[in-house]
Amino acid sequence: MADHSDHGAADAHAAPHGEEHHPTWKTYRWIALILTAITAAEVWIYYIPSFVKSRAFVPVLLTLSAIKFAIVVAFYMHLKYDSKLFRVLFTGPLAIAVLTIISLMFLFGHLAIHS
Amino acid sequence: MATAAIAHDDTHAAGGHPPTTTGLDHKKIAMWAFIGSECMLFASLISTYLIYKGRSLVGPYPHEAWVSPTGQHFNAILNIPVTSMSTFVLLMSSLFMVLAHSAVVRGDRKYSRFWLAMTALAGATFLGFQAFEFTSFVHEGLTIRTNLFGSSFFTLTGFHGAHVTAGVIWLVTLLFIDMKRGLRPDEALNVDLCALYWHFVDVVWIAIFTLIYLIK
Amino acid sequence: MTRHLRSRRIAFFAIATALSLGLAACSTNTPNTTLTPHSEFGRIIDWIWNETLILGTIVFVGVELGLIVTIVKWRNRPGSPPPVQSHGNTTLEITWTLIPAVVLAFIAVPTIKAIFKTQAKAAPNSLEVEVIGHQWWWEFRYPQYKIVTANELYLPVNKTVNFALKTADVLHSFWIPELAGKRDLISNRTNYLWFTPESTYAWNGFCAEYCGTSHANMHFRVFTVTQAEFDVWAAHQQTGPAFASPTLSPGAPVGAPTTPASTAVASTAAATPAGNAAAPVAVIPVANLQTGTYDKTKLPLHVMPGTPIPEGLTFASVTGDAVRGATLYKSSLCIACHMVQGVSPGVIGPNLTHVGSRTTIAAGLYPNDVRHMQLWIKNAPKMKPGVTMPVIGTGEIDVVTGKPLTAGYSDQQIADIVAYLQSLK
Amino acid sequence: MATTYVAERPHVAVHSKYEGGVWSWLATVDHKKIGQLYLYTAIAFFAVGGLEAMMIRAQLSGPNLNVVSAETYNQLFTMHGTTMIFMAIMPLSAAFFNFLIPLQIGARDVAFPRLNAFSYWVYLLGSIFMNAAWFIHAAPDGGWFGYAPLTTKMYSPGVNIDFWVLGLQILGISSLAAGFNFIVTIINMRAPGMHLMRMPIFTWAAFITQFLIVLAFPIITIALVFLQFDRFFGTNFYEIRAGADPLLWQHLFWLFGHPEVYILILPAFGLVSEILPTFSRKPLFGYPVMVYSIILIAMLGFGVWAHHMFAVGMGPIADAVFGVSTALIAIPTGVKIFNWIGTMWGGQIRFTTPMLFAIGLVALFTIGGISGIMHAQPPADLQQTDSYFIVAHFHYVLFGGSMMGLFGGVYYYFPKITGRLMSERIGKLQFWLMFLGMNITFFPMHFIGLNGMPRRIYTYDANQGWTLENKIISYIGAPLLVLGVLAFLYNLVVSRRSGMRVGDNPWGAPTLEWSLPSPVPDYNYAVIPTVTARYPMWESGDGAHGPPPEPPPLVDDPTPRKTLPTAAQLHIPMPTPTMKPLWAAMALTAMFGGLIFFGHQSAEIAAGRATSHMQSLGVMLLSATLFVISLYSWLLTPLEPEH
Ligand code: HEA
Ligand code: HEA
Ligand code: CUA
Ligand SMILES: [Cu+2]
Repeated sequence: MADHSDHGAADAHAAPHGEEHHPTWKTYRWIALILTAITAAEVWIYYIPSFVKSRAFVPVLLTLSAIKFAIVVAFYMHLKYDSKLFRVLFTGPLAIAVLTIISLMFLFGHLAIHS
Repeated sequence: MATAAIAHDDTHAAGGHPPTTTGLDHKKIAMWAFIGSECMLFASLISTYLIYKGRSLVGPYPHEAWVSPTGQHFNAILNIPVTSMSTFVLLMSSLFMVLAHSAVVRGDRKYSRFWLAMTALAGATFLGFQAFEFTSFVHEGLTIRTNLFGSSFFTLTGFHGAHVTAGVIWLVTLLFIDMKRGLRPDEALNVDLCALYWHFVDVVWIAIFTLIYLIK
Repeated sequence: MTRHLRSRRIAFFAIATALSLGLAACSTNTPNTTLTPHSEFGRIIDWIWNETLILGTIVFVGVELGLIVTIVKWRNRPGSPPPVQSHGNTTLEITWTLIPAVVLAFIAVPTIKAIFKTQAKAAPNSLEVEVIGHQWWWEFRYPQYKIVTANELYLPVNKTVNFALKTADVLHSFWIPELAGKRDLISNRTNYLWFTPESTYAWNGFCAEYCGTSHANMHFRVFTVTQAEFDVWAAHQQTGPAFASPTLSPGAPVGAPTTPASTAVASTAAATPAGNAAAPVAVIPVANLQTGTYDKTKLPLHVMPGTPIPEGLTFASVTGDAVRGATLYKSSLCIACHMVQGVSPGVIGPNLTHVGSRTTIAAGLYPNDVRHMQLWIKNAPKMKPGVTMPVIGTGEIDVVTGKPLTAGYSDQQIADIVAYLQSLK
Repeated sequence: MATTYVAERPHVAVHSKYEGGVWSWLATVDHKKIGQLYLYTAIAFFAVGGLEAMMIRAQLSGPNLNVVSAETYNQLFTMHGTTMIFMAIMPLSAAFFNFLIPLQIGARDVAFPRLNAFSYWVYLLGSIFMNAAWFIHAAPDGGWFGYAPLTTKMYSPGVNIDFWVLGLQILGISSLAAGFNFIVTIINMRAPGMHLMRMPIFTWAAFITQFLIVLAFPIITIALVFLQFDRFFGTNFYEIRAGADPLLWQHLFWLFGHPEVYILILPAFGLVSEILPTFSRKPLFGYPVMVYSIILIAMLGFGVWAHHMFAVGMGPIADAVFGVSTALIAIPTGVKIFNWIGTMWGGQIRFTTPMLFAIGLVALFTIGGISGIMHAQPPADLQQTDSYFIVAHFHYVLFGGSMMGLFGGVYYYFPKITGRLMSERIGKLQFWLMFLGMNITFFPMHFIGLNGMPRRIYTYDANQGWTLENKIISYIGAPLLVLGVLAFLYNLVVSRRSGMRVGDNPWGAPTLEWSLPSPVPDYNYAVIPTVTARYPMWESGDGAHGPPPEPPPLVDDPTPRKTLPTAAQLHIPMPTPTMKPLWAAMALTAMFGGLIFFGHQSAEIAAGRATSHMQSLGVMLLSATLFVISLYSWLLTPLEPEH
């Protein structure tokens, strides 16, 4: 898929969309830092036995990774700045996927893993 | 025949391609649709892993040690420190990817090549970690045939690894083109597509790392 | 015009055909119908079925009538003015969104009630029956009575029976259409199904989940009997094999010692000439007072298998000897798979301790008589496609090697074994 | 108005090394030609699936028959279901996606023409691949939903299931590739003015169907990957001895399977929604609601899958939830039925063949839908599931729904494809044969189902109360269907050669595609149209909704067609025909074929007749390399000649 535009206007998109909407190099660095920090936090709490045993462990981990997920999608994949169409194309299926996982967990009596 | 409603606008006259309806590129829409579809693919894989979690009849297990009926001792399989490293590498590769893309957009060939290479390298490093992980698991007695955990773990992470591999090949192809004739700013879209794919693979790993590695 | 008239005539013809087909279906004898339930569970289902049938019919008639009226009324007539262009009508559209919603709500309430009612836990003092599906036969265990039998269920009426459903291999589904809905047998899981049979009769049971080659041949029989009859049956099943031969004594049967009476029964059965299949009679059968089992000669037609014997399968007219058969059985290959309590330990095939008392063999495929059993043992794979039981008869083509079997049993030997097995009432 | 070219007759420009004959078909990247390839291939596989059905009916035409063996019967129904669903109905729908979508939205082609060719070739080769198993007497025999653990190596040691797994994987790739292609095409190639709410309703149905495809197929892909790994590499996903749960397969399969049934019906709904307005001479009643109901059906379709599993013991809560969610689908579907009737109400109905089929769908699908609602009541379904009552349900929705709609579509669009009309006389004969035949075939199945006949049984005994109905089905219903299908095939062949030559819009239809010459020139639109209304062909110039123009009489018009300018003359860049998609498809199929060989070698190794997988791995590696090479060479060649 890399090289040739089958039909269509590659040029219509690239340049004008560029710098003003897109986050800058500084933002990217910040984002990388935040992502690293969250990952570090996740791994860190994994090593706190008392926290692992607590009810908060799983929700906290899920929240943290959801935040990471959202950040990468919003900034690195520039969904935040891009066409609304892409947002629909991505979040729709993502919602179905997440709901599917959750219902399967219920159906297999596995939601217990979250406590 | 009443064809009046189909006004024929001369700005779209014969010759050349009409502009796209949305002004967006076909391939980018295709990529997002593809990513949506991939969500379902990984949802199925992740669900399976989670469904089978704790159902293996024999060890080794992900998070706890296991002594076989014959008295053999198996360690908990998952190696969090190593995987945290590889997770970090993959996260960084996403940063490199962003930088590569913006270099191509700027027409900065020096940096575009550098960051493309760095991204590919980070991807390859991640794959190296995975290869190391897989071989050490096999040494510790876990293969894809051992138990439900082995089957679902290797298949899930293997599928992810295959995606990373495809991404690395793509990156290397772009790098090769950039080296050979240079990627022009108007070709940034092709890098953008690769970047979208790459970030998505990263995002999937974010989910896998938490759901499979960290949650016990 | 004429063409349209003709079309309409054809349409009416179609409806008339459908109706007459419906009537034809109602008038035939339907021994496995789900529409005359004989348990509360069955009646709950039937109630929901009737409700959906009535509402469904109303919807059906409404839609089809509306459709027919529309296409007749608005068919193109020469010279008719061009139609008025309407693009929709919000009120109408909301109405026909709401009407189905209301209909569905009407259906949903009793449905949900029924779900919770029928899936509640069975009453604690129920009769427990463990059902284990095998490719392609049924194993039934009565843990409260320590009975293990196959392909034939005896159930006391008016007592709740709670089935624990399991499978030894692939998925199957346990279904007695006249008594209750079906429930699947799932590997690595146990399912439950309970109901209270309300009338005494003989019923067909089926495997309703595709389970491989002989899925079609995986039947069972259910005999609902009075509690007293059930008790006789259960007591008899708890005894050891009815055949007591001196040569067999070391491994004495665990159950009650066999009575001379049953030995007598055994030898009579063994003497029955081959091919004397029971003449089926369509009356409600009476339980045999000795064994509590149904009299094979008095079964209604629908539980009497009429499967023809596969072509090319013959058996010499020899008379079997039960005593010789007993000895032979003990040293035969049969014991690897089949259990005769105190004689052979096999667990792969059906338990044969009381095989002579059953009405059918091969999971309801053939009547249980000397001739069918002889042919069965001689070449089971030919009698029932895909079956695990190997070819035993010398000279028969072995399914594994594709060559005639050399080290098998002669017809005489098989007849002896059959005489022995038939004596195990 | 620049309608100059539109009025002229086509002259197809051939300007490549793949000129004329077979080559022009093998190398084509033209959506219309690919659509026709899909159409004829799918019809062929419909005949194959139908032939299998006839053998099923022969075997069941009386108690205790031996027309075919148990093993063959099991292969027959498995292949019948699989063929009809994946090789007949889906590709028939794809034929319309291909042919119609670009025409309906005012585009010159699909977004990725070569990917489109690839989809077709993968479909063709995948279908041949799976059917090849017949020739080694090892056709798949696990049922069309292949429940584990029956399909695992332990219980199905032969290659039968291997062909099924790999064949479905190949077909899945075809559907997925096509899915992305059409999504992009519809989003991004609409002519100016063709906003979403002006899109022809078929395109809407197709659009939503593609989303169902790209979201549902990955799930079965994974389910099949598991089975594939189990069978070839000894993993444990469905391995009972390792503690596997068979419900995993069932959930994954039906998570795909239920959206799949809407993949099968929505395109037919779309076609019917085009046909009814044309022959009622009245716009579709409640167009927006028709659009929303498609979307709603599709979304609900992802939340009802477990209604196929009411007998597996999911527990009362799950049963209740899935029962209710399933029944909810009756609401948007009902709206469609009522709006179709509303479309006809007040119209000027012409009973042409397409119209008969469309009305047939409304009448017959309703029956299947209502029995669907009956299954959706979990306690009642415990009596119905896995009995012929279910078989009745799904043939009403599949034959009475999908096939009726698709036949209607073939009759309706045949003039656009070929410039000729299919015989109306034979068409009506076919309709009545099928209408009667399908009712006589499938209606009695309700009775035998309720009377306790399980499905998928190759034999049944007398005295079970099923004989009469089965005889009626086999001796009256099925033969009528055979006659119907034969009438159709005859009509198709004869009309292609010598059907009535009709104008560009013989039916007086309203949508954009009818503004084009028939047959459509390779560039479709000489000038990309600007659309100002939902029914451009019916709009009187000032935009007010006057009554649609009087449809032309259906008479033969022997005047020779005017030649249309070629794409080159119009300076319209056309994609270069290429065989690369075909090479890629072949390499891909060979790759999967190599896995069959791999499995064979595993058996040889186990039997001590071979020592390694060298050759099979070699085959797979080689075809993988070829695949990558053809892919690269495809992607690195521009779509069109540089200009
Ligand atoms: C084209 C394909 C198609 C379509 C569209 C449907 C549509 C529906 N199906 Fe069907 N179904 C299949 C194909 C399809 N199905 C197949 C192939 C199987 C079997 C798979 C197998 O086991 O092999 C199956 C099996 C199946 C089952 C499982 C049965 C079992 O195995 O136990 C169920 C259970 O709920 C079900 C329900 C429904 C429902 C509720 C709809 C609804 O969408 C129907 C909605 C439509 C209407 C209801 C009619 C119109 C509405 C009105 C006129 C409004 C008023 C109506 C009411 C108020 C009732 N279907
Ligand atoms: C789109 C789907 C579709 C269609 C159109 C059909 C069409 C038909 N089906 Fe199908 N059927 C299924 C989908 C479909 N079926 C599915 C999914 C199953 C479940 C499978 C499973 O359980 O796994 C099934 C199962 C099934 C069964 C149940 C088998 C069993 O459970 O044991 C039966 C039984 O009668 C049956 C009959 C028929 C008949 C008579 C037709 C007829 O309408 C067929 C009409 C077609 C013809 C009559 C073709 C005539 C062809 C010629 C005349 C050939 C000419 C040849 C050349 C020129 C080469 N089908
Ligand atoms: Cu057991 Cu079907
Ligand atoms: Cu469904």
